[in-house]
Amino acid sequence: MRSSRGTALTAAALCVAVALICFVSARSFLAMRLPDPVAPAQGFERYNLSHWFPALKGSPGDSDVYIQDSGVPGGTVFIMGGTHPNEPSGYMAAVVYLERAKVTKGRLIVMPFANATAMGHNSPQEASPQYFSLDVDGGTRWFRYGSRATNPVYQWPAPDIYIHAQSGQKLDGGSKSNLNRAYPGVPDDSLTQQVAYGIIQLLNKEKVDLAFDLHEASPEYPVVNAIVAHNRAMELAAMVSMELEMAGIPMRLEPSPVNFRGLSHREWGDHSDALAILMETGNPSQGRLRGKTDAALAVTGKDKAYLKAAALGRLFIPYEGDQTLDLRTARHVTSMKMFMDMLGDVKEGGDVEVEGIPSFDDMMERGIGAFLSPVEDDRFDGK
Amino acid sequence: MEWFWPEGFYTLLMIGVFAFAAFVWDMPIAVAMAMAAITGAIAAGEGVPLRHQVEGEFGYVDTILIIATAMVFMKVIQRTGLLESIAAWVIRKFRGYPVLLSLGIMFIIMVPGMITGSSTAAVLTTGALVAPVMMELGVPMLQTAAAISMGALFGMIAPPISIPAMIIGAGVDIPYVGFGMPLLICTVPLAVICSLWLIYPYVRKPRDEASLEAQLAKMSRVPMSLRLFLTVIVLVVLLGGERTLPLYWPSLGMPLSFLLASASGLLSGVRWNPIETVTEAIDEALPVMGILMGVGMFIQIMTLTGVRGFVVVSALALPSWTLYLGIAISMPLFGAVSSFGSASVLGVPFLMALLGQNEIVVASALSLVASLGDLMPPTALAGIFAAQVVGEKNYFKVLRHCMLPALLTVCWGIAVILMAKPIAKLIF
Amino acid sequence: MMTLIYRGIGLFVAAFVLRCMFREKSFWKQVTAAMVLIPLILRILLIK
Amino acid sequence: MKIRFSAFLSALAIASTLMAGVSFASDVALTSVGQSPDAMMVKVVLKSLKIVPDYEALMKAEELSGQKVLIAVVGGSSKGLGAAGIDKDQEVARSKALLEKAKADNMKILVMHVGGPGRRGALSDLFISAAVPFADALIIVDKDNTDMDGLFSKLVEGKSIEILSADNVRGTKEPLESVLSSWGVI
Repeated sequence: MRSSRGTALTAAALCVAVALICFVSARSFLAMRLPDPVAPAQGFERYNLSHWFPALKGSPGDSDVYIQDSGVPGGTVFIMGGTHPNEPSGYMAAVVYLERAKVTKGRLIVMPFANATAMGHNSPQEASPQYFSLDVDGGTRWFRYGSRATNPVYQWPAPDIYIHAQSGQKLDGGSKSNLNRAYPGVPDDSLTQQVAYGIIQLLNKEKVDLAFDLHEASPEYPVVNAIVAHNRAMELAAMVSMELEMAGIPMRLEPSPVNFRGLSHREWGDHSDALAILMETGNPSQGRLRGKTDAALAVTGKDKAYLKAAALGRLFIPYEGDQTLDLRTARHVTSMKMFMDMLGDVKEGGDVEVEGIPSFDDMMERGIGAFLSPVEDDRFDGK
Repeated sequence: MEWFWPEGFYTLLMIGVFAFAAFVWDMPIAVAMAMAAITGAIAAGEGVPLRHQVEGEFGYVDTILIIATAMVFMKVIQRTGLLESIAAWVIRKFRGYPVLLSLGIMFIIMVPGMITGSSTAAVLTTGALVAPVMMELGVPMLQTAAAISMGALFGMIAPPISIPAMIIGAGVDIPYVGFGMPLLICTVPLAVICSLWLIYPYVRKPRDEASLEAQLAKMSRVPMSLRLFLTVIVLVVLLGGERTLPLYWPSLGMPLSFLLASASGLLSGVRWNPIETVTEAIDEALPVMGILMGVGMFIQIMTLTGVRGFVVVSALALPSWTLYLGIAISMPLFGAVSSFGSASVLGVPFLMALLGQNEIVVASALSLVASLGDLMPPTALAGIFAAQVVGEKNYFKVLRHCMLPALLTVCWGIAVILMAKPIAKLIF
Repeated sequence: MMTLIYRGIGLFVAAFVLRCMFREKSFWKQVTAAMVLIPLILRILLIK
Repeated sequence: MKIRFSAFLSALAIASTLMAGVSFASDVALTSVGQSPDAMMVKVVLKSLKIVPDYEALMKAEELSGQKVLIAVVGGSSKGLGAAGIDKDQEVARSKALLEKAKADNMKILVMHVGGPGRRGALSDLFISAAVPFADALIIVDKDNTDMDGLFSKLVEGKSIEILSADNVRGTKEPLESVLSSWGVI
């Protein structure tokens, strides 16, 4: 082997090989930037984030926002998924509301894929699947499984150190492309900071009363199956946490730390009138202990490495062999419904009534796919 | 057995193919890693997952730009004659104070690592700068390389910038704040001991002054001038400005700073050929750049096939009394793939296993242990470059001299973890 | 702006990697250079 | 006479309303010992009993001003301590000072642990050991599992205190109501 000689000819041949590999992999990478089609329920109107922050117009971060106004005076609730597109139950819960909700009092704003460019790529060395699919009535729905970070091609290079503009807090440079470290945002900085800024504008201009940022966390992370509440939202969150406990879907309540800046539950509450809530469910497909990584893991959460880790007492969720996307999404959906039901009790005139949302048991029994509509999806013709 | 199969088998297969390709077929390490990754994927029924292979490489795309541009910078200061002149000047100045000289050399080696968070940067910049000085002072070649490797590791972990500590912190949502003192406690004692161990015994001995002086005169044939120093001054201003005045200084990043500093070498007054210099620099950097690409593929396929989870959970499954043994062994070993990879893949779960201690102190100590990965073949970023800098072809000879300091580093890392609570009480 | 500069740096490095690849006498070392070229090209083109 | 009697009656009505109003606002002081959000849940339960307590997670001894009952909800949360910017020793010191002042003022002290077995462990146990010895009454959620090791029973040994249990936080309404009415604040 050592004797293999290299010549200009072999170099030229390698150039062709490099070109071929680049071409094939580029097709796969670029295809992921096509958005996931959704079927909003009747009454939703589509906007873009640039509606509230025009500088984003035409940029790849100009995420879709849907508003349904019941016409009956009441409060305004904001549901945001897709801060971290490698945490699928967050955006799937937002999509369930988008496709099922019938608002009968107040207004509902849904932003299913908050960090739009993060949806369109995967983080290196995570071996994440690019897509996962769900069975729906009369077909299959495909969703992308993205990355925790904004696509680096839109804010390259990352700085060595990320300094949070408002506090001077230092984080590793990669955190600059983490939307949930970027609030309250900076209008003339990188894309992530601009998106964060746009979201704060939305919360303020739409006078949002209650705002959700939906996440997932690794099962070995201490804040999982949890509600993190801003101090102003604490009483409402305590009421909901007790209700959830009664319903047998416990979500631990955690206060939003004051000294850790840039996170939604902190900065939304500090920079708008919204009661800010962040929720986490347990997602084995993003955890560090996970075994074989594929689309099935994202959907079922079945993993033998986690089973062993659970036996070792390393996990912060009860894990008996799986943690389905149905369960994780149902947790978010049900918790949000309880929040909305009780919002009027703590905020006068803040009532928001939403019908058509499936119950926890329904979602567990029939799967969340049963509550999504079939759509035209030209990304997967024939599949 | 149920736990072992099939991921344990894939693990052995990937390591086996790598070792076979690297040592029997004598392939470049980069190619051996790529082959191991492809074999692992095929065995696990994934075919040749081109998307994953290429995606894995992107984990280090910024790192290879830093390495390439840092190497260009090094070649420029070599070509202009600056390196040798400085070396001669330092020897003349501090010849009479061996302890100070030893500590000073160690500190100089550490500085670039401290400000860039990269051991490679330390080896390639000031490491290369002091290597001829040390050898001229009588430090044997291998000890010189060992001292540079160790200094580079300690520099990488020492504050203000420690990327492994940042990576571990980010994994459990601890902001990179308050790490300064713990990282100093982790690194300073070791740096002092290593300099007194590897450098001092040799610089203390008297030498043939005439021969030394002749050598020094030869080394300093290019007269020291401000123009000659321009490259280093530009680099220090660019990197230093970004670190000390982060709010006002534009964030240029290391690759751009290295290139601008190199370009300023054109104004040094000494004639050198830019095209040939850069080609030579890239040619020397290519093996390491390639290794990082291979490592990227390897980690991605490990993750894809479940090998990563198998390795991590197996390490966590160690009985509690062997947890520390697990840290001491698995983190440096895994660091053979990459010390940053070790910090991320193993550092975070180990920190979680140790929650309840002071997290910042524990994360600092874990990052210290992870840094040893940069000595571990096949990648051995710090070690291989240090060997290259002193002109030693066989890295394993250097590694032998790093063994004891590395062992000491592991012991100190574990000791800091065990004493995390009292240390935290003392400093916070 | 910074992205443009860094694409330039990527191109600069890639060009020299290519030069080294053609001057390299060992085939497997040429392969190493090819492995480095792939991500550089995809990043310069802002594909990945 | 008739007029005077009705005047007396209305005065009485006004006075009692006023007094009721006063007791409404400040008969019960509520604090957290350990800064877990559990105290907030107890506040919600009290609300369902139509009691609005003086709630302050970081209540200091000097802030006690004539309330009749102090409810201390124990449970450690490192996030909560972090959010409050204090460490566990400062929290123990604050809690002890507060509880001692309440004792000295002849207030009744109700200690509650509502987090179940999940709110045990080294950090929480520290606060439990600090607060429970001051208790005139003790309510624990899921007592069988929470007090598995008998920590609570040991801390109240020798005192004539019955440990009241509830299935969950919401379920503490009943024992809470009976304790508070036996102390005359409902």
